[in-house]
Amino acid sequence: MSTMSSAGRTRIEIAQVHGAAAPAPVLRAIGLGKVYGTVTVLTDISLDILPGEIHAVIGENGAGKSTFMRLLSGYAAPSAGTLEMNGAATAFSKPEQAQKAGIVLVHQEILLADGLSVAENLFLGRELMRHGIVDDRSMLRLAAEKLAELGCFVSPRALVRTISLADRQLVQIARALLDDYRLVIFDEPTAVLTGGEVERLLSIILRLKERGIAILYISHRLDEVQRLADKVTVLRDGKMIGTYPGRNLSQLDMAKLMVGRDLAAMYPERKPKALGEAMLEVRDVSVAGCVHDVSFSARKGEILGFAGMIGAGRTELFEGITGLCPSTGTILLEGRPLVLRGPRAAMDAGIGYLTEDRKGKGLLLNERLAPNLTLAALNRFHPGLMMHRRREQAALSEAVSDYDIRLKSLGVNAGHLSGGNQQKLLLAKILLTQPSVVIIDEPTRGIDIANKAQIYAFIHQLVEEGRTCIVISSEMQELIGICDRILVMRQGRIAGEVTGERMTEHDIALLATTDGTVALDEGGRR
Amino acid sequence: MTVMTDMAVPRPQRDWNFSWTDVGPFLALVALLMIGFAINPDFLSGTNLANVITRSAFIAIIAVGATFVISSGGLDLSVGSMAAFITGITIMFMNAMAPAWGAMAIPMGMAVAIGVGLLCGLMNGLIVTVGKIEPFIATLGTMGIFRALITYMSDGGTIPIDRTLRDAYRPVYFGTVGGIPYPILISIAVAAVASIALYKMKYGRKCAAVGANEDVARYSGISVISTRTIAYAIQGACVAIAAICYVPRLGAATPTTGVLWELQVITAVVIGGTALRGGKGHIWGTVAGAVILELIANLMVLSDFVSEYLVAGVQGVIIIIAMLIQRFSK
Amino acid sequence: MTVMTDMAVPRPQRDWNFSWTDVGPFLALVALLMIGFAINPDFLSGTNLANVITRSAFIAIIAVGATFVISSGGLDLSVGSMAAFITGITIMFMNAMAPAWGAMAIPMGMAVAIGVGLLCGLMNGLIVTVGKIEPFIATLGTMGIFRALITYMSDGGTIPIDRTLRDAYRPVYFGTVGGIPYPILISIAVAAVASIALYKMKYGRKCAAVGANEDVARYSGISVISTRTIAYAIQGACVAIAAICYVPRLGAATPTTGVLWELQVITAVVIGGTALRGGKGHIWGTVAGAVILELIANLMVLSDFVSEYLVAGVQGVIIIIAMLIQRFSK
Amino acid sequence: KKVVAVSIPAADHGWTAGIVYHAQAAAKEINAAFPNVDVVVKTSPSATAQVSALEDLSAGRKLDALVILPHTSEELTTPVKAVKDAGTFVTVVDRGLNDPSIQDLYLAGDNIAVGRNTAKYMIDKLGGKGNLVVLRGIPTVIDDERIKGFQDAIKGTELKVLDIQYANWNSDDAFKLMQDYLAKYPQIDAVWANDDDMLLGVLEAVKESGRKDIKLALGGNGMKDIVKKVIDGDAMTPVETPYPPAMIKTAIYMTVANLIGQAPIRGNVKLDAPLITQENAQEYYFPDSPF
Ligand SMILES: Nc1ncnc2c1ncn2[C@@H]1O[C@H](COP(=O)(O)OP(=O)(O)OP(=O)(O)O)[C@@H](O)[C@H]1O
Ligand SMILES: Nc1ncnc2c1ncn2[C@@H]1O[C@H](COP(=O)(O)OP(=O)(O)OP(=O)(O)O)[C@@H](O)[C@H]1O
Ligand SMILES: [Mg+2]
Ligand SMILES: [Mg+2]
Repeated sequence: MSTMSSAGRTRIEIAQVHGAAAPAPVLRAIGLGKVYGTVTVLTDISLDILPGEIHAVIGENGAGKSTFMRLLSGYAAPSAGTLEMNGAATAFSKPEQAQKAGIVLVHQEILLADGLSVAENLFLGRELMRHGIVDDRSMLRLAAEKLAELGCFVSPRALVRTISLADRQLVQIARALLDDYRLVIFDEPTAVLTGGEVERLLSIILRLKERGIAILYISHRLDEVQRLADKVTVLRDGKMIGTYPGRNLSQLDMAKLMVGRDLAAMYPERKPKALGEAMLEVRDVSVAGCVHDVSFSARKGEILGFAGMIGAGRTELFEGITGLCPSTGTILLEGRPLVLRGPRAAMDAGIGYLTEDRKGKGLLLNERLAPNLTLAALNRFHPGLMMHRRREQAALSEAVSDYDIRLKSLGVNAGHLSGGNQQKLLLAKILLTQPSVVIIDEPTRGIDIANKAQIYAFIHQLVEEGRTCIVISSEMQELIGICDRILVMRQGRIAGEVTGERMTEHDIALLATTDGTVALDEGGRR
Repeated sequence: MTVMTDMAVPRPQRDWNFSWTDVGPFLALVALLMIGFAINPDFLSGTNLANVITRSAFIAIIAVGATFVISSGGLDLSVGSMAAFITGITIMFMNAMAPAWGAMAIPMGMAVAIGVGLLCGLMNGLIVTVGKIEPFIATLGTMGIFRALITYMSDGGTIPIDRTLRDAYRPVYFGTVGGIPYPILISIAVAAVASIALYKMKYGRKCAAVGANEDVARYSGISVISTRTIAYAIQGACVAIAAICYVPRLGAATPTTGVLWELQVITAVVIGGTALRGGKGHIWGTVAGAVILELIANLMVLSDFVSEYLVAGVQGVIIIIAMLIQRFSK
Repeated sequence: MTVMTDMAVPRPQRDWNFSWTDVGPFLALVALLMIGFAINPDFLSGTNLANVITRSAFIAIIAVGATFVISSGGLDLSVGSMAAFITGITIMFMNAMAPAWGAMAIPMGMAVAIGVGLLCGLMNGLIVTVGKIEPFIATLGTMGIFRALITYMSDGGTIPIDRTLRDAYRPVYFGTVGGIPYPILISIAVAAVASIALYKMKYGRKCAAVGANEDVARYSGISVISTRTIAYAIQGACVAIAAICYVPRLGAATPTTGVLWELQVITAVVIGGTALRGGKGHIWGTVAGAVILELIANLMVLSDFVSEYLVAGVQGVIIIIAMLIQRFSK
Repeated sequence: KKVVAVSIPAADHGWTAGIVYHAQAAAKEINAAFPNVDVVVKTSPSATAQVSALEDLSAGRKLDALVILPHTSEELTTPVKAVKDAGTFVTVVDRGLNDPSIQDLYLAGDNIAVGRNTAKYMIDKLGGKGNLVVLRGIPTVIDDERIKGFQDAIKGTELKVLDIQYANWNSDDAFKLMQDYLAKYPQIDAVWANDDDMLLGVLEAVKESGRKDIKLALGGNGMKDIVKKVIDGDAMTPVETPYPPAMIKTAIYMTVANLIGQAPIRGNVKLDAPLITQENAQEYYFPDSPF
């Protein structure tokens, strides 16, 4: 799916699914709608969820998928419509009620308590008891087992604060698999996972299906949807477009249904370009415990990819380079050595870093857009002591149109934007610091297909303007699609480099794993 | 992909929400004034109101500084003792300079006060940020230190200002411009400068960002350490300004000067709408909060309902009720 | 893709870190004991240590309760006044019952104390949780209320316990079992029960979860309101237990009983390793913290270095240094 | 070497600061004069802390004598008894213990007399009628006794106490309270603040208001600034009631005399609270004392 053909018509004629003589639905949504204040987020959604069926829900960022799932699982009350279980109308006022009724939601956002251990989080609210006291030994053992099944090997005693984003997501998934539920809802479970974990999760989901459990599955990774889904429901702008049988739907069809119009090429055309001299040179950079003696260089106008498995240390490497965490080694920018005393120094020198943790470290979710936009560039943007409100508003309007940030009004808080739009805002924010090297960690995590294409286009535009762009991603597809060169990391070291013809998932995966056995077959579907 | 057209329309509902937190303390203030008038018409007399507002100036000025600290995610329990300590140093310095410099000793002493205030605040800030100690404990420690120092300096007694300076200095508390007492003018000026700093200057943005989410601030290249340390230094300067206004009121520093001011200050900030966990600060709300506290105390004395033993309790009840009303009126 | 084999090894360094926070206060305790011995060998005498530990029991018991409140993300400034109030009520009740019931009035009074403590705690809890008022302000309010009530009850004077009860009650503070004073035993018992509740019971998990992240707790089906309210009620009960031990020591309740205990209590909790922003509580650390505070005060009395005026300051310095050592020893 | 422990409240306001000053002066003088006597002064900020300090002092060394100014009577009675039972000579200053048999020597000012004498002077000066406002300190025995002495003395006269509120023995709080009194009552003939720290605040508030109706503003305790006013013949504060913190020094000297001299002293010494007037003010004026 490296390119989307530009087929001429928008209408897609695929037979929708109509209530066949199937088993009784586990849960039935009838005409659900949701209004937040004056904003209508969802209107008239009806869905039957059958046992033993994997039902995918797809849609662009902000289409209302997560909201819909929240309505189904008791995290929010519908403004219109009803839920039906076993033929009787039900309403969940609290998530626990839904859980009692057998419905559990794995959140898109990570909802774990940072200061508690993995095991404590896993069993939060339903601790195992023995003789009236909590049975820590069993919980630790069970936690280790359940996580191992998902391919997560963190110590169950480790504080959640200290484990990586991917591990947190796995802990969160493990939470939903502890009990026997009748309906498990996954809201973008694979967004922060890499190949191995994804595979393991998908096989677990298939096993759940075999046990007759109903699955609702949301993902922007359409290949997963295609592999898993028995039915696909498409949402667009809070409205239901339809429910389709999964097998008959190609990824391209799904994308068209989601977007409701034609798609341009997913990855920008690769123009032959002359790369300039070395822009960023990194020599023997180490970060205690995570990164060991990494050296590489990136040239002007180059898009350099960093691939690797979870925990390979890519994030740490660049946090070290940008002074966000303590590191040793030499960094040269345009030949000049940099003394990095902290993140500010790196930014001022011209290195911009977009964090992978948009919500936790990238944006002030309870703050409006303008302050978020200029936060990293306060000195550059407002040269004097004072803020220039008008200039700031102008910059916001400009960013909104340049980066096509979609919002209901300019006055909303950053937290109210959907994921894709948050990412664009973050990009705009870092670019205000006028970096010559832009490092983007997981640029499209949790972002829909149309937004992805846009972000790729932005990245290309950046290098065309003479910048260097470094992209860290766990999606090999996108690295292959946009990068000039890819470095693969393994256990805190650079395991190798792939360029040109060798930029295939197979070769990357080979480098990324120790023993070289690759269980991935996605390469075949390119 | 074009931008939606309705985007440029300002959303009324958001603006409303925002103003509610801002307006809350002022509504409480008005309510209190009306209750006060109902209880005792003298309450609204010019002299009484002027007195009360003048009195609230110290707390207001210090609380404006505390708004920075709290907004940046800190806390400062040492302000009361610091005020006493600065008052003591200032008076001792002025007294030492008076023979040689006469009334010029006063402005010199003021400069010293501000300098000492900045240093004290800086010390608090560094202990909290570089020392990474919970602000509550760190400033509880420095509270003890400042209190001990003033007690030591005064031998437990009073440090009175030199008689020769007294009359020259008196107007700073008791003087008026166009009928408005100086302390009121000073606190308005402090609040105005502070609100420019917090709302119109870059530093204010940094402060709120650090208070709202340290990580985001760090990843945006904002130094959490320096932002928060500066907030404490601002707090120190505000304490010094309050001390400068305070000296002429009683003309002396004693070990009981400023006792429990820290609690009043924090209460004023919170009543004013700034959350203790950090984030956006509300300077004018803080000022209103300080006036509210002083009005409540005044009302207790002017009304005849309450036994002297119960005054503190009734004040507690009123503050809780005021906060409840503020919460549920939204 | 198969998983790297070395990933399955749990990181030992993480687990270490965890214990450091636990061990920190005890190391500080040992360091303090050594310093004390160096300054004055009498410091380690059995009588002196027994005295110090016995009197740290009040703060320790209250601080154990505060560990629940703080761990659940709350704060209680009213404990000192509440202790005075409960002491007053208990003594008045015992005195009233003494003529009819004799020494039986004592256990009855104790039951009343616990009941009143639970109610007071519950009130605090409900104001904070249902009333949604910042704990700092809410409990500052109730602090004033309790203080006013004890002042009112005592008419500004004292409420002494009936002479006939005095001797019967004395052993609760002064008695020993196998050479160990009762208050020490009681505080160990309270801490033991509390650590079971916090570490081995469901409630403890809820408490830590609510303190660590309210949203997560709520989504895990934990009621934030009831968890936090219960924490305040536990705090109330602990204050009552402390009050029960306190009565025989001083034999009276006065309006100045328990003044500033809240600060000592919070300091003990924080020194003990519990973060003020909530999360995991450290019961035994808290107990160590209470003993540390009392030891510092004791050291001040036993040593002759420090001017009487500076004692509070030196205590502040020692606490800050202790916290710094704890931070940077990790 | 004989050890004399002195346990007093911490210097947290003017009068207690005077106590600390005089106690330390006595200790210095005696330690210098009598090499075989060791006077140890310890201050405590609260009753609880004082009980602790007593325990520490008696656990740390053998005490030959204890001079104590208790924070409160009830709370200190039992602990002092414990010290006494160990064979220590006990001198109690200012606030008597609940069980008078504990104290070997008792030396006190007369708080009731402070209130009573002030009241008598006011009755005299105002011709037996007028409006009064009163500022009291913090709820403790001393405060209670002074107020009681005052109120008992004005009973039956036409002096009317318009208002009485706590001002925490703090000049700031007194300043505010006085301002409020002035706003509330159009006619005030006299003010009584039961401590001189508070009187300072009162005087400032009166001065600032420019009100002429206040004829008398009296305090108590014998603070040097107020005694100075009396010496200077101030119209509003023509008299003062002493409650001299120097009593602690007297007590320490007497105790030491009992310990090492052939001068056995036991029993009660009550210091009177005579009015300080312009004539005798000079004897009560200690310009070097912090109080
Ligand atoms: N509490 C809220 N108040 C106002 N608007 C909201 C709120 N929550 C969500 N929205 C809006 O509702 C719309 C749908 O959001 P939702 O999170 O359901 O989208 P989504 O399909 O899950 O998107 P994504 O793929 O990015 O996760 C968005 O436009 C969002 O801004
Ligand atoms: N705060 C921390 N302290 C110690 N180790 C940590 C910390 N955070 C993460 N780690 C560990 O560092 C290693 C590398 O982290 P990370 O997962 O961010 O790498 P990455 O290659 O960027 O992976 P991802 O695909 O998640 O971005 C992991 O083993 C992780 O568990
Ligand atoms: Mg979503
Ligand atoms: Mg990463």
